[in-house]
Amino acid sequence: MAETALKKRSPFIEFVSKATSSAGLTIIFTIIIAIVATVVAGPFTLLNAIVTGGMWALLAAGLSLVFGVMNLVNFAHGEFFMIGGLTAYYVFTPISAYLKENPSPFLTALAPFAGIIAATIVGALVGIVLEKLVFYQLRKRTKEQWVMNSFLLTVGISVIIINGVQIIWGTNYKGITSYWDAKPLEVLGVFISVDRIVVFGIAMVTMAIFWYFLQRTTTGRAIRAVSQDETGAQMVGIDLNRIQVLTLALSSALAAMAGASLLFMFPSYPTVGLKPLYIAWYVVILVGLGNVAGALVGGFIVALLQTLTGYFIGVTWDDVIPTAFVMLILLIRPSGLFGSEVKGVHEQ
Amino acid sequence: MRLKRYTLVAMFIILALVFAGCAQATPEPAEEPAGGEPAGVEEPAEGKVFTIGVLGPFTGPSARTGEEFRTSSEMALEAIDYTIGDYTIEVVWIDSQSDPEKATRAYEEAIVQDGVQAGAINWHSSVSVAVMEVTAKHKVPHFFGFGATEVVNEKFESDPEKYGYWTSKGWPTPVKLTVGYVEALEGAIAAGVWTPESKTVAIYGEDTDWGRSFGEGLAGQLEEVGWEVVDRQYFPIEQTEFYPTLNSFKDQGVALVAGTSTAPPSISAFIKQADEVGLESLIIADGLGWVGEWYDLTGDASNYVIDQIPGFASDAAKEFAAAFEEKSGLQPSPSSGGLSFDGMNFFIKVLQTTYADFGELSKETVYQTVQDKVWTGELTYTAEDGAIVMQEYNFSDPPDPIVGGDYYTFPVLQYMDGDQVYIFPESIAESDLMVP
Amino acid sequence: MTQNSSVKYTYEEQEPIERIKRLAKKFGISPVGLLSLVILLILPFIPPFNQEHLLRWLVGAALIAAQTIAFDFTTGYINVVNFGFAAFLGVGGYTSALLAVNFGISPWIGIFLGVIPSAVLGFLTGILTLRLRGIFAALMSWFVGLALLGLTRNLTELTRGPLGLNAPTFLETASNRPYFYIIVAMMMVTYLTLRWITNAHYGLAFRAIGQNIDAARASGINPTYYRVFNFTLQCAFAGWLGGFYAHYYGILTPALMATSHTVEVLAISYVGGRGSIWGGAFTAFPFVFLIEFLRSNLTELPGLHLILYGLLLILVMIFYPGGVAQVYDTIRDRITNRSPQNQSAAAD
Amino acid sequence: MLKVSEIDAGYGFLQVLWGVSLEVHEGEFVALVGPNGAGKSTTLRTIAGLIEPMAGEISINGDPIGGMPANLVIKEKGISYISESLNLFSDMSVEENLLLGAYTIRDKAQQKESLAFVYDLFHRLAERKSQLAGTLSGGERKMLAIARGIMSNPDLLLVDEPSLGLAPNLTHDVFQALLKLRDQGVTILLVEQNVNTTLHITDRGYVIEKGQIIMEGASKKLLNNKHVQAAYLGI
Repeated sequence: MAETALKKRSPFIEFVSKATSSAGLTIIFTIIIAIVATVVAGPFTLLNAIVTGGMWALLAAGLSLVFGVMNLVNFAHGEFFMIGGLTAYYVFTPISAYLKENPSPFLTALAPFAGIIAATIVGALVGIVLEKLVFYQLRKRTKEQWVMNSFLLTVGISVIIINGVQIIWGTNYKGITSYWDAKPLEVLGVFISVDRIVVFGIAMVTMAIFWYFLQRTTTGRAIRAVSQDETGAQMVGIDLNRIQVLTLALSSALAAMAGASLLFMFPSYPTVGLKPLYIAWYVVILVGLGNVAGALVGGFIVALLQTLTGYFIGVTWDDVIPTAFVMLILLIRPSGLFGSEVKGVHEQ
Repeated sequence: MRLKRYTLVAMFIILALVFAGCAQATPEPAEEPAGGEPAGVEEPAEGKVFTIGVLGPFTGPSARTGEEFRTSSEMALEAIDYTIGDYTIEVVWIDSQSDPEKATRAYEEAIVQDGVQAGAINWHSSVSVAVMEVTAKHKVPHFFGFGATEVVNEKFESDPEKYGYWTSKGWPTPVKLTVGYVEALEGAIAAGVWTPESKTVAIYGEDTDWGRSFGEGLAGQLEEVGWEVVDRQYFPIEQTEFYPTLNSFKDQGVALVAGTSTAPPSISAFIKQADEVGLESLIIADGLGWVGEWYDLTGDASNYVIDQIPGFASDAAKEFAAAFEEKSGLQPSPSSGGLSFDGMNFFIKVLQTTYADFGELSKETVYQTVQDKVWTGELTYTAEDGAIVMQEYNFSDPPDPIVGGDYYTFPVLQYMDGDQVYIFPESIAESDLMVP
Repeated sequence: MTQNSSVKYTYEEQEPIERIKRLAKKFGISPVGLLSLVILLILPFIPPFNQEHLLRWLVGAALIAAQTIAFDFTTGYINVVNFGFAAFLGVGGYTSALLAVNFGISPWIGIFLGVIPSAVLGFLTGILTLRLRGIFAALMSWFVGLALLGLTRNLTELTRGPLGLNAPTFLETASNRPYFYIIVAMMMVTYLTLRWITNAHYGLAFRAIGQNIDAARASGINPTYYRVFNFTLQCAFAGWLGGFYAHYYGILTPALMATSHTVEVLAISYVGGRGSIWGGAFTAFPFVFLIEFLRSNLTELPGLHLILYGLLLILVMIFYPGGVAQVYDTIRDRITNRSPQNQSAAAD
Repeated sequence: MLKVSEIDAGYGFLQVLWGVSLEVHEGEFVALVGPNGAGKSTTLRTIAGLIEPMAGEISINGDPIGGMPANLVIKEKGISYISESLNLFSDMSVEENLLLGAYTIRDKAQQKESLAFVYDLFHRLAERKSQLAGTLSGGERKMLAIARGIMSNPDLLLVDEPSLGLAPNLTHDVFQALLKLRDQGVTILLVEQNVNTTLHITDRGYVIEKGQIIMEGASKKLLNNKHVQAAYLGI
């Protein structure tokens, strides 16, 4: 039998077969590009891609998860990013103003986390409210053309959030100089601010926790079960409503966390979410909808692509080139580089 | 049953929509433009109203600048109690949203819908060029628009008859001002204060008329005195990630990085990230100081950065700044709050003159005054009249103001620990060029 | 003889009426529709609509109406949302404007020449999205739109990028009334053409593909042909209307091609009712008036009108997916079916 | 134990079942047979709560469950449903699939016990516990589906067409497994097209045609029925 044969292959052969799969080829190809770029343009490209890629991964993981589990193509994902930044701004700024009056090195180092955690919580709450108020209502009424209809709902939600925030908080840029007031660190001759390094750390730790949660806990397993087979999940007694609320909450919390973490680079204003949304989509299309682990690699690839475009061609093009690349992927492999057939591709 | 109920609900929505549409049909003449003075101020006995439009980026990426325009315009108009002769001045705030197309639509609407007879102020050049079509079409004179670049002048000169309605610019073409940078830098090199390894410069800027005109203007002047332009990068106005650009500048080892952006998040991100990646070049960031809170956004990353803005030097200017801050809670910047205050006051002076001469305010009479008195240099606005930023605004060579020591000029300065240190011209210089 | 002639007389009497009826049906003209058109045509002379600013709104509404017709032709029939719709509008507009600016070609000719690149790009996009279904086709068209937007923004030599491209207007007049008749004529051409096509066997084929592409293929419909044909035609009309936009407003910026513009058309088209062709157009007028009314009166609350957009879209999607068109159908059915019933009920 | 009375059910506007009634008693192994499209699977799906019945009532041990969502039926009523398409989580390992089968059991020790029991029953699954479910062979997948179904210690097992697409020897294995379960005291309602084999191993049977039960009785009896012989056994 085929699978027995596969099982008996030597580790080497297995490695070769993995490496020549499209996922493997992509990774190898990316590594080669990264190395070449590093040689040509210096270690900066690699470091920048890694540090930026971490955040994109966080953003894309949520988007991917929500598609996998709820079959929801979320156009409002960038708005969670924006809400995250906004929350962090309103939590962090007063605290840091207070700490300027009453200096405390320990609290000063911790204050940014207060902002980021608050943003994550607010993000999760927004997700829960939206699921209960909007998506659940649609699901209850009609399941026909769910993917398209729910997508349009997210378009509506996006418009409402953007303009609601504009009315309440105005269009002004709410930004900060930096979270941690420290000299940039030098890595391989490249200077990287403490903010970016810590934020990269946050992204990686979060991804690791997230991965562990999905792989090793009962609830995480249930989430994956729903994404793979909804009926099967119901058959083993999983409460779909609960999982769906949880998934949207998780996804929006991750996006909000990314928004909060990047506040020093993306000041919060109503339409700030558009670019992160594009990027999250690039990543997700690249690695395949519903593939959470792949988001990490995808985030890196997109960041590398952007960095190289920005470096060699010019920053104005750092949207166009990745767009073209992602279109190509969508054309050649609609299910993404790492994806197997994903449900929803064939839904009309 | 359910279907019926939904039908009813939907029909109700449609009816509501139709009614709302028709409700607008009845014009509401007494309606106050948003943000204007309270309705009670109006003197009902006279009832003569002259409607002016103030054009600015009240929302969008440059909303902060728009906010300053709004506040200073209000201050200028409050000083005359919104009256000129027996006319009550009504203001329509025309939001350009920093977008030429939206600005065009908004301006046209303000004219046909709200009856705007004359306009003032404006921020971007791209907006100016677009809106000039509207002012030409409706023959509405517009005063003191800030869009600075050559395209505005070119369009003005291409058909002064038609585009003359864009009567004057609140800001001369960048080339007239950028020469200050070149002189300051060349002076420092000649004096041995600054010894760059090579005379190489990288130009950057926001991708607008302003950014490109400034960048190319400065590039040309630098090239004339022996500089080599090794890179040019123009980016979207909302761009906040510059790591690739800055690293590329760094790798090219340029001595000078020079450019501009009018959007505070963008220019502050540029300065912060330049500091972060360890860019050693001297940086000209034209426009960093245009918002009052530049130091809050950049911190000490702004040290040694060169900029060119006027200051609030006179007592009147300082008084204005204090009053401004009290009114809006924002620190005014001389180049947006200050200049627009002067511009608005000049505009009021034009209206007052028109009223004195013709006894009537209309778009025709205002334009006649501009032609007869402003463009001839007869009517100017000087420090004695109350100008707080420049010595004298003189439009005898329209559309630009006359540039020079006694007229309109910007000093060059460097930022240091949150302070502005003037380095050029020598008459006011507090220090030599500082090199890190 | 007399008998004979009287028979001939009635025959002649009937034939033209029947023929007109048949023709009317073919082009989707109903008495109610005709009445609406007549009202629309005399509207610019009825106070208060004869005021310039209301005429402007009328022009804007008619332009949106025409766009929703073209939009629904694809969305409502082959069930593919062209999320890059606005970009095709921009392509047509830019082409016509550039021809006028650089070669002095009259806008009246230019708007027809602008159709060509739009149609070609639509054709290519149609082919690109062919293999993709549902949401993936929407994503692909979205990316095409983003790429076109990016190109327009970056090819500054040609388009002047964000500086905005001034286009000569159709007429040297400050009055909006002539423009209103131009756009209403364009709207009617769009409507009649697309209605004629959907009422022919093409409509059936589109719907079959839209509902189940495999079943359609099995019953001998060539989905490739119909989908590409549909997409091309939609984009051609979009380009044509873009030409009007350019020569009416007189200024083009890449912002015209942004997703938010597509969302606007999409929202009205969906509220109007999918698959009806006329629903969106009918809805556009009250809708645009309401939105403009709110926008110009609530400047203290910028963006409130857009919130209403989003809200209405969500409410319609969840509670009344049929939209305005279904309301009309329900009422019509009630009237035509109920009247005899009512009589019998009265007899009881 | 399970009592289905007079249910109508279907998909959207398409009604499939017309007044179906059947009963399964504690410890029984009952068959529901009939031709393709007769409504066998729909009956099971309705019992499992995946389809809401349009009319009629389903009760378990006297409690009505009509309209209860599937996950609650499974959790609270001790029913397990094994669908014909299996609905395995194909990107998860065999063991993860099994653990999800015990999703409703929060007690880890009990989960372990179930796992041991299942591995004992299906040795092949124990050998392949870390392999992805999607890579299993057809027979193994059926085994896994059944094993996942009994992980929650159900009182009643609903099995839909386990022989579908299997080679005869594998079918035999599957049926043997079901018999083993019956011997363990699990009540089973089996839906099958393979009438002959089914009626040989079950206690009782129902014959469904065009959405209606047309016959019921002891399996042996049904085997001797003329209509059954003619329509299904080819005699």
